[in-house]
Amino acid sequence: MNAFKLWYHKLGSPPYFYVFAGYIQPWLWTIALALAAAGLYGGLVLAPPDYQQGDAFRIIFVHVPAAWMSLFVYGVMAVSAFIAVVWRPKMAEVLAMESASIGAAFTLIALVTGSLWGRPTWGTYWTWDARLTSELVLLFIYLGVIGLYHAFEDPRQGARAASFLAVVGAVNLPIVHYSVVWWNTLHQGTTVRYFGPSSIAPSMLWPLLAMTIAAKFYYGASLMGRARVSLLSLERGKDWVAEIVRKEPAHG
Amino acid sequence: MKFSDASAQPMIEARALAFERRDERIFGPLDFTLVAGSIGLIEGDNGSGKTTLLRVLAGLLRPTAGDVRVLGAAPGSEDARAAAASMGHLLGLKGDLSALENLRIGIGLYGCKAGADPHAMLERVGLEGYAEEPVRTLSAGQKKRTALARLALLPARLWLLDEPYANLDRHGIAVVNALLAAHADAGGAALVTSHGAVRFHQDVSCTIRLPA
Amino acid sequence: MKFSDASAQPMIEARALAFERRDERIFGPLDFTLVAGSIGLIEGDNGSGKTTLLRVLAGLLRPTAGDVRVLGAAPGSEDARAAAASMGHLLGLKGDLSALENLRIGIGLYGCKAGADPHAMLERVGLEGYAEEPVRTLSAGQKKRTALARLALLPARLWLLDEPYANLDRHGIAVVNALLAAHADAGGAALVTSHGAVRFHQDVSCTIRLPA
Amino acid sequence: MSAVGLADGFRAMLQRDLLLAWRRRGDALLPVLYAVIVATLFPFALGPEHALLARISGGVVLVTVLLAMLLSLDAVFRGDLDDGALEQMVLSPQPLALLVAARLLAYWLVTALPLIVVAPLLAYMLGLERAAQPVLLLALLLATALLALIGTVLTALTVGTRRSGMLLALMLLPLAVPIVIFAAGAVGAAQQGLPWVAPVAWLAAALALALVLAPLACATALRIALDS
Amino acid sequence: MSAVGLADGFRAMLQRDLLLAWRRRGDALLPVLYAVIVATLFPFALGPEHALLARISGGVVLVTVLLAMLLSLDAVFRGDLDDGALEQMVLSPQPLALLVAARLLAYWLVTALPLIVVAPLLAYMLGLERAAQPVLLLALLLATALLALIGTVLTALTVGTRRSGMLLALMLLPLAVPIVIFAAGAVGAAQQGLPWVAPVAWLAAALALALVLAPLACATALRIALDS
Amino acid sequence: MDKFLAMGGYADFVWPAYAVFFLVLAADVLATVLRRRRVLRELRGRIARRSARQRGSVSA
Ligand code: HEM
Ligand SMILES: Nc1ncnc2c1ncn2[C@@H]1O[C@H](COP(=O)(O)OP(=O)(O)OP(=O)(O)O)[C@@H](O)[C@H]1O
Ligand SMILES: Nc1ncnc2c1ncn2[C@@H]1O[C@H](COP(=O)(O)OP(=O)(O)OP(=O)(O)O)[C@@H](O)[C@H]1O
Ligand SMILES: [Mg+2]
Ligand SMILES: [Mg+2]
Repeated sequence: MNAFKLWYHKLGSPPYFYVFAGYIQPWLWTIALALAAAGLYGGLVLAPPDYQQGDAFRIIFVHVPAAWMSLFVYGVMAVSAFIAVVWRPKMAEVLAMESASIGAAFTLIALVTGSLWGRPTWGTYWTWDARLTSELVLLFIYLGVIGLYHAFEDPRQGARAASFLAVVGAVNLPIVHYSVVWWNTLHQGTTVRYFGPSSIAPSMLWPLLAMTIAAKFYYGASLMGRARVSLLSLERGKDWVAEIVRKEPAHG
Repeated sequence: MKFSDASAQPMIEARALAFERRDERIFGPLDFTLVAGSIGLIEGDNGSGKTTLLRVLAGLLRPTAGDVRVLGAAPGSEDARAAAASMGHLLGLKGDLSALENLRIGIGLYGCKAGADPHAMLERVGLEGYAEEPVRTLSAGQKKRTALARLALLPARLWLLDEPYANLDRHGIAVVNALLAAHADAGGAALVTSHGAVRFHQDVSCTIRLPA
Repeated sequence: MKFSDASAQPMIEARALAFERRDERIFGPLDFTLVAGSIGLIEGDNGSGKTTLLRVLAGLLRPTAGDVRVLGAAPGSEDARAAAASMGHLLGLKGDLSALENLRIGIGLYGCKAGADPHAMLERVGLEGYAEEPVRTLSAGQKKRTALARLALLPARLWLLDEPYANLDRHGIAVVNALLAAHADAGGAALVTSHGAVRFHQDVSCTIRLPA
Repeated sequence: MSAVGLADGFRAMLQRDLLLAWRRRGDALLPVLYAVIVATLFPFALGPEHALLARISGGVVLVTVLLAMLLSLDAVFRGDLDDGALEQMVLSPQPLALLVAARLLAYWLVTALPLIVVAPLLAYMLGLERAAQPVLLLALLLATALLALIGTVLTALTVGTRRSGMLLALMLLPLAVPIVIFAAGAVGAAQQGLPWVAPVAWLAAALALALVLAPLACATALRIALDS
Repeated sequence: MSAVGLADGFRAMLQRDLLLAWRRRGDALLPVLYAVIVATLFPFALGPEHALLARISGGVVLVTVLLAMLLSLDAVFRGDLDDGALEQMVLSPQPLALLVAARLLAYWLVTALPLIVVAPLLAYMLGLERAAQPVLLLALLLATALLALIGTVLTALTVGTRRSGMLLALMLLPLAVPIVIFAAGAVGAAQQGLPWVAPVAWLAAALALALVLAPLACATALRIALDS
Repeated sequence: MDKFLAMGGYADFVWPAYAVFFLVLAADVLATVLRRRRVLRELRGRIARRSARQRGSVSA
């Protein structure tokens, strides 16, 4: 408990976090790139074509990690947004707001790769299916949070307002998901089912896992980079920032 | 009466109060105390932060440094809000409602000083005959007078007034001064901004100068 | 220079000018002449019709009786509009644009006085360093100064100013007076409203008193 | 000095808003007219095929009514912000949530109620079955109240910003989707003669929750938004 | 003193409006988002039945785009009226019709163009046939311009009144119906593989007329509206 | 190699999907780098202005 408190207070202090993030960032990058390289090789070269879908299934190695990340990042964002609303530490605001942009990027990827995958498998880029629709709604929530953040002139005020929205949106997310499921069963739609995850062979599974973990590490790396910049701009009156700016090479 | 014991209670106490926006200093650090029965003047040039200071005291903005108490409570807390009333550059009047209706709304939200009457107050600020006119059709000075009448009806003990003299003619200025004097005599306190162009008639107990 | 022949040309001539709304007399009948190189003062209490008179002269309202000419043309006609510029209670600035951008728009619509420069003018009214700020973040007095700077850039020979002193500090008032003096010296004319609370520094050639 | 009671503040706000709406009663009719326009334009845009129109009538009326409400949502606090009345509300000794609740009630009465009154007529014009009409009315009642409650919270969040309009729409969409799904689900079920109680019950439950939480959330959001 | 040319005033106004739109680019996106929302909500309200959605897709997109424009029509002169800029325009030596034309062009560029860009995507999501897409685009181009021209004249007329919103909607409806009929007629014909040139030609003719007359009418209407 | 690029006839879908994945993430990284540069430039300007002001007020 005490160790946790110490850690919390240390990481909650912007100058300390800045240094810490700068320290772990290269490690995160290295792991992410290595895993991605392995996953790509395994997914694009080693794995045999699917007996039903041919080579189209290879989209899975980008689609599924992105889709999972879109939800995972939202979770992280919602937790730190909640902390930001209740206790107002600056670090929680920063992490929530920077997560939103990354999450939106993953959601966009999931949507686009999904619809690119849908064309060969379902015969259409878009259909009003439950999962597709709720992913679209998720993108709107992310965009709402980002938009609200930037709409305020004072970034801390914007962060507080947007965090509030992120928390409210988190409540909404399961509601959207299930309502969309029920909605589809209410009317008899022309929904196409996904193929079951059980049919995944080990030769496909390990590249998928590699890509998924790579995406998580990418998220960490990108978040650290973003948080560092955000801290510099938020704390621009403070001496530690002046110190860092003085040390930084002229166009870093 | 102004220097009786009961009224020497501090209405506002500010210690090292400062405000910065995006870490540019707007005003401060300021130290001052405003006691009951007295009138304070905030003087400063255009853009020196008078409006911002009043908004901090009202609790609309959070000071970035220092400490301030309004009747012992934090600005913007329920106790402080019950004790203070303010008038800003924007008067908060509804143009589509009549002057009288606007006063009634103010009373509904803030309550009414014992024995005060909206009709009589409109007459006192020189708006006889305008009680039923929509505020939108009043002239700039008449709107200001309506806002003053609303202020004077409320039970608030502390007034925060941003340029109460602007847009008023000589009679209007006299009205403001009379209202202020009566308020102080009754044990209230007021903080008034001014850039010194209009002569302030009254003995002012404290002057807060904001450098440009 | 003010009394040279060329500048004695009449800028505004009003004969039995009156305005009523819903057949209530707001002002008038008024007779006055404002010649080039001079400054006229419209004095009156709150609600006496000063703003209304200026709007009639600008051509926004149509007089209900009498006759008025602005540089020989009817108010609001193309010739009159080319010669006059006005500043009212509402300043007509765009809050989302910077002070400089607002000046540029004014120049685009009205043209620019020969040799006038927006940057220099902003400095002259005391807004160095605020040229790039969005007008919405300026203080009340700074907004007013921006509007004054815009006015002084235009080639208009006749200025119609509604309470130019309101919200300004001492330095701001001096700026207005300096701008007025320069304008009159260059052969222009101005009509300024006031309720007499602020001392008007200058020799005023004609005073129009509106009874309350 | 007479202290002011809680009921006073609520009553004063409600009275004020109703009075204002009455003074500008033309504006209050705008959403209704808007809904009428949409419902009128649809047959022109789709061709007067009766079966098709009847099939989509419930959904069209629902979407139209909710969008007409959206139209005026942006203005819930706009006027009060522009003329300084919102500050007066925030600074008054009354609990802000209470004043907001009054504002909300007035908003619903002025905007949604006329829409609900006119909706059956529109549905009839588009050919909705008689049997589904009561369900439509019920669904509208719940859905408009829910939308008003959720919408004002979001409006409050954007009150201090420059780009309120877009943001509002952006933030509201995800929250409006479930409302539309349940409301349309109920109407659709009624149209086909299926049981429609379940989706209505869900809406009612959500409404009960929102009635308690929304004014509080709204007050919080207003304070966040004004603090600049 | 350097006199100011006609082109200067037009350019200054256009620049100003585009700059303002850019500063508040969030707001400019509002109609687009609004259209996206409507198009997203429709499947929820009607059910995801592909054939039905495709059948009504053209009409829905058309009505949605035009309504999204209506949404912002009320604001064309509102801001300038509130902060006194409209008075400055009226009092400037420039011909008012010219300034109004610049205002109008900016309005169309900012509001309608993004809508037209996004419309094909919406139509695709709702399942409109590939073949009808160009016709939809053409119809939208003409219809939005026409609506903008007619709408601003009416907006100008109502600018000084208290009940502008309602009046606007009331007056615009009879004028919008023919536009929708012709535009939807063209799209519908294209969807069924029939010739669609005639309705488009009618729209184009009306547009040519409106281009000349609308700025003049608008300037006159503004003068009338301000004189109170 | 050609066979690999053809993706069994699904090249039109597979490669754009991968391209989107990497381009969007690259854009995310690039945005951060650019923002970092801008922030540092601004900070340098601020610091220069502030020290100039301090020097000015000392000499005055
Ligand atoms: C625009 C279209 C699509 C979108 C927005 C989308 C979205 C998603 C989302 C959000 C998930 C994560 C769900 C969760 O973990 O609960 C997911 C997982 C998945 N998607 Fe997609 N998807 C799309 C199209 C497709 C297509 C066409 C296929 C294949 C035919 C597909 C196959 C999968 C698979 C296999 C998973 C992982 C298995 C699972 O978690 O259940 N998706 N997708
Ligand atoms: N919302 C805002 N955002 C950024 N800066 C602001 C904002 N409001 C005010 N300022 C700046 O803060 C400073 C102080 O403004 P304030 O309105 O408090 O001045 P003031 O003393 O009331 O002046 P005046 O006499 O002109 O009313 C000004 O330089 C102004 O530009
Ligand atoms: N739009 C309007 N409709 C009806 N009456 C109006 C309108 N505008 C002004 N009035 C009335 O006309 C009279 C003159 O108003 P005006 O604004 O001209 O006064 P003013 O001399 O400018 O006063 P102030 O010094 O307060 O600005 C006032 O009694 C006012 O109530
Ligand atoms: Mg001020
Ligand atoms: Mg006036």
